[in-house]
Amino acid sequence: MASYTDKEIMAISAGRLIGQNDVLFAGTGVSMLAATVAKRVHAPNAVVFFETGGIDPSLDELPLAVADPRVMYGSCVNSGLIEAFAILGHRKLRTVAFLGAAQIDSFGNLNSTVIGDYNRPKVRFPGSGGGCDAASLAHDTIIFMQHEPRRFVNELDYFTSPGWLRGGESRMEAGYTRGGPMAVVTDLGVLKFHSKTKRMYLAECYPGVSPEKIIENTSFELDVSQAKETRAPDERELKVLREEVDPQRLILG
Amino acid sequence: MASYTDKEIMAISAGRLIGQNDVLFAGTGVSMLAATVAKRVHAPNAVVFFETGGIDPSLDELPLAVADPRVMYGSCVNSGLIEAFAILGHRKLRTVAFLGAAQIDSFGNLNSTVIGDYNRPKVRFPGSGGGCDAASLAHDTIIFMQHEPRRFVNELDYFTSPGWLRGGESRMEAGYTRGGPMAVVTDLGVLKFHSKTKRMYLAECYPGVSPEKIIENTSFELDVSQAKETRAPDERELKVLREEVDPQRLILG
Amino acid sequence: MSEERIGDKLMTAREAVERFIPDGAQIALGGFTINRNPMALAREIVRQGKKDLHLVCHSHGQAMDLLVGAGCVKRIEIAYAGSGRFAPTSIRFRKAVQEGALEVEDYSNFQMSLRFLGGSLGLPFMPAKTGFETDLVKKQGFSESSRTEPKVANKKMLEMENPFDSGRDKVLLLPSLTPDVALVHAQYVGDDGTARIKGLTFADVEQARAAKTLIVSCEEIVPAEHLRQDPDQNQLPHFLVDAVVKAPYGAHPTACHFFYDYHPQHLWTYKKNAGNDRAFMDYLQEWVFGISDEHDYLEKVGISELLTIKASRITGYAPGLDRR
Amino acid sequence: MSEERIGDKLMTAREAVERFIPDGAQIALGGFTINRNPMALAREIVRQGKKDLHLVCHSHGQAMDLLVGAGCVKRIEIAYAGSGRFAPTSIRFRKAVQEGALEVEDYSNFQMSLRFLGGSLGLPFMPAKTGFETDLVKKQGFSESSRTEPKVANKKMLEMENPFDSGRDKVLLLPSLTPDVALVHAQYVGDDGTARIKGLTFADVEQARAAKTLIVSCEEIVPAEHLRQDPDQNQLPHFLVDAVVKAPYGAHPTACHFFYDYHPQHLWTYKKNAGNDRAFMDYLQEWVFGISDEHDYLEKVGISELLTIKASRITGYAPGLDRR
Repeated sequence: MASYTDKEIMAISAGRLIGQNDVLFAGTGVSMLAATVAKRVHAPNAVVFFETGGIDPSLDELPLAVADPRVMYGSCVNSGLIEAFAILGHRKLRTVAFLGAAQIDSFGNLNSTVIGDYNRPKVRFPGSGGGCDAASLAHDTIIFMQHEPRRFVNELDYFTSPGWLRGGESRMEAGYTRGGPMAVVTDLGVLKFHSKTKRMYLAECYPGVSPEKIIENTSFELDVSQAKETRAPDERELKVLREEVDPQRLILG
Repeated sequence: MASYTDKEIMAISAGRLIGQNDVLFAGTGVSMLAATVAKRVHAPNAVVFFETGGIDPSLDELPLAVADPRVMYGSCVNSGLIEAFAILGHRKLRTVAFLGAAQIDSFGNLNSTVIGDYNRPKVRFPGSGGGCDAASLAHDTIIFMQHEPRRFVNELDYFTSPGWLRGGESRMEAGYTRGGPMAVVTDLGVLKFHSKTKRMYLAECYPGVSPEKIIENTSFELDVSQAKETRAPDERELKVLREEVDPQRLILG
Repeated sequence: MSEERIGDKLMTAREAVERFIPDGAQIALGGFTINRNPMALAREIVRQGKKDLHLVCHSHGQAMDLLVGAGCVKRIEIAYAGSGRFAPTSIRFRKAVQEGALEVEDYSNFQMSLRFLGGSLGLPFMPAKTGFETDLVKKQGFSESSRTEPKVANKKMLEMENPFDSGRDKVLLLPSLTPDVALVHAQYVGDDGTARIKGLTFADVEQARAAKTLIVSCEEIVPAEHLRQDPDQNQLPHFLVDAVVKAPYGAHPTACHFFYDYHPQHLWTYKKNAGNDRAFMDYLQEWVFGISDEHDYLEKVGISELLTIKASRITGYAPGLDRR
Repeated sequence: MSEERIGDKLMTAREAVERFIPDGAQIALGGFTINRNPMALAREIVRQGKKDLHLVCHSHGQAMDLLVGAGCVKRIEIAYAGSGRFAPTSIRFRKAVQEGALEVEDYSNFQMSLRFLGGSLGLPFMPAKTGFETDLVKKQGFSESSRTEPKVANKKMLEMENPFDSGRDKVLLLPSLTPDVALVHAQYVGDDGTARIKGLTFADVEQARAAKTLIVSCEEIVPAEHLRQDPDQNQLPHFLVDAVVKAPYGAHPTACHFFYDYHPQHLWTYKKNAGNDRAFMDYLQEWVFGISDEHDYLEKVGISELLTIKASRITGYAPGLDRR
């Protein structure tokens, strides 16, 4: 059984969640890897596009930011920001957005803005960028997180991007027309959301990771009763990731 | 003294009203002639643009509609409708819009929609098109009319495009941020608007036209006390109009 | 690059209209008065006798007038009905309105463009600063009962104070448009389905993105690689395009920049016949019903006439075309 | 064609900043994180020691962080402060916020883009459907007193029922932005002053059209006739452009599509120095204050380094560039 790093299994697990004709809204870092490997391994007809407007580029070389000129080469359309966000929320498209954040709560709401008081924060992060828009408008979102207690929190320091809000139907009542997180992919496993309560639960543990370990790294109560073991990344998935998607290991490190 | 037709003196009189760095929003027909001759004779730095988005085209051949491909050749920018209307209302531009209409009232409000009842009209006209937008957003408008009593009316059958509304400050109070008609150019003379009351008055009669003739052709009361005689079109203005602007007499007829 | 190929999206005008345009559909017509109207698709809609259509246009010409004249249209939201010098007011439209045979709601061009923009951005309405206190605001063309139908906005437009201004600044709010179908004629479509319009785009891009179904007729289908060498110039990504119809001269008798000019001779012919019902029926029989597809249509127009309107690849129009 | 020639609009970066950027100006920065930032103009603003600037950006990078780091900025409305891998969070921005030395108001990218679009269309606000009940709506960065200043919206944003919907559909209303100055770096400007941006335009076109004063720095000034052979590709008409600054490599160390890539070596150097105040002062002295103009700056970067980031005319970036 091939060996693999955290980032590799995260990118590959997320990639497996992608449908054939999905339109993948890629961010930077691991989410860029996940979108590209998903396309190359699982869903050749999936289209990768970036919030900056680069749609379905060739990705011969890996972009290191959504504004990397590499998102503009071989694309079918180079549009502006506004057109890209219009596509993200377009009612006839199954758009799947990849997001990262500093903190996540039990309903998949995210914080990418500050730790501490907003007006005089202990730590300042970059902010929403297109995160809040993706979380608001995409058909589905997949969230990447390092699985640590300080990141899986009971209460966010700042509520930047909407998951299922307060659970139940609260998202739709708040004014959103669709969307909500489909899964959280971490370095320990994959978590999903209960269809009714919309509370996070453990869906998969990576090989060698126990549900207890995941509970230890989660500040809020976590239902682990349905946890299965993730199928390890296979040769082909790893080969595509390492040789085609990120040969320079710019993101894989 | 050269002879000239109604359309020729209308185009030339309007052309004389144009400032050096004006941005001219041209419509079809006589207004197209006026914008082009103004540029060629009076204001070489003036820029002609069309509501369809063709900006500063070469106009080697005369467009017969604002969507004529001739508005797209040699232009500095070919944009969309929305960008063109944004330029029309742009606060840093002295845009002058040329408009035509079926009816005009004493405050320069226009009707280009129907004669009779809107829901079952005796006569249906094309409608606002960009007329209402130009009358709402341009820095100034110049209106072309055939001078007849059924066109210069006390009350419009339908109020399509805003002039000075009910006179005085009523235009600004209604929500408009600038603009209002500067002049009405007809086949008999040129009319302007009183700076305070904003009511139309006779500014110029064409050579050989008496103020009485103009009063006869105007259904509402008209102050003719300040009327002067228009300087007849000179050789150069006519030469440019006939040989350069509309050699095929497509609009001059 | 996705392996996306145009595949089953490529179809005839007949199939596209059959599959995607039911009676009563709300349709946005691309183009503007005498330029880049989706005429081949409009002719096919007439041939199939579609009924009760709800057209939404800014400034429209030939395609709109043909559909109204052939009795396909029940209701229209429009800013300007005309074809420049060839029809100061669209002839069949004017007749239908004066005979009370057509529900009409008037807006301005900027208002209609903003309504399409709002629909393309997923926004329920758009603010506007044009038309305060005019009859565009005060008078209603649609009946109260039409206002209850799904694709008809429950209010024509509203006026509102600007909440970000302490003074008396006002705005109008316009309901966004999300048409069932948008018909766009483009110069090029890649063999992955991506479309490139050359010359003025009018509001075609907003209409196309606002629509549920997008049908693109085009002059040429070219290798996607060619269009991807300059993606800045492509406006409609393949995953938004539902059907592609190859239709050279598909905008005739309106113009298509860099391909052909508008056709004065045909536009005058149309004007001559559209004036009375009998003559117009003959026109429809001769140029629409009596013709099975676009090839017959072009045979009928004739190569010599088509050559007179052949556009220069440099100017984009037919230099020296006799337009009297 | 107007006889309009660029004439007195063509000037040095020094003159453009002196004439058009007073202390306290509200400035929209073109570009996005590590792409097409108006760096030459930003360096000149720092050199002239401008103060109390009010920046409005969606996702910004080098130019924003340089201006904040040099103490030019009092207040910023922003969606994302970072430079991709080279600065997950912009370093001087982060320091200034954590030290309470900068007023910050957070929005999302789509919200800021819509605010620029509203300003470019002459609309007082724009609706949005992103961020309901988040802290972007509920928490305020600007003080009540700042909210009374002319260029600061009196409210951050508002929530409102959608009047065109019978149900409980809601929208947020965002105040439009009409910046005093927009700084845009474009590949080409014609000798009539018209600008053409190649590659992604981000929100530069909306920012440029929303602004009162538009300063365009560019890689090349080309004959207007060349740009007018394909006007579809030109975004900014000459009468909207107030000043043109010829600035080859004017976006360095960020990328400029088809001209040069982002410069990893310089971005890592910036990251190394920006971490502490002393080192950052040295960086400013070495790369901004100690340099009189852009030619000295490029001499200092050095031709061999510039060659490593030379972009291919085909791909638009530097193939095989070592970006670790």
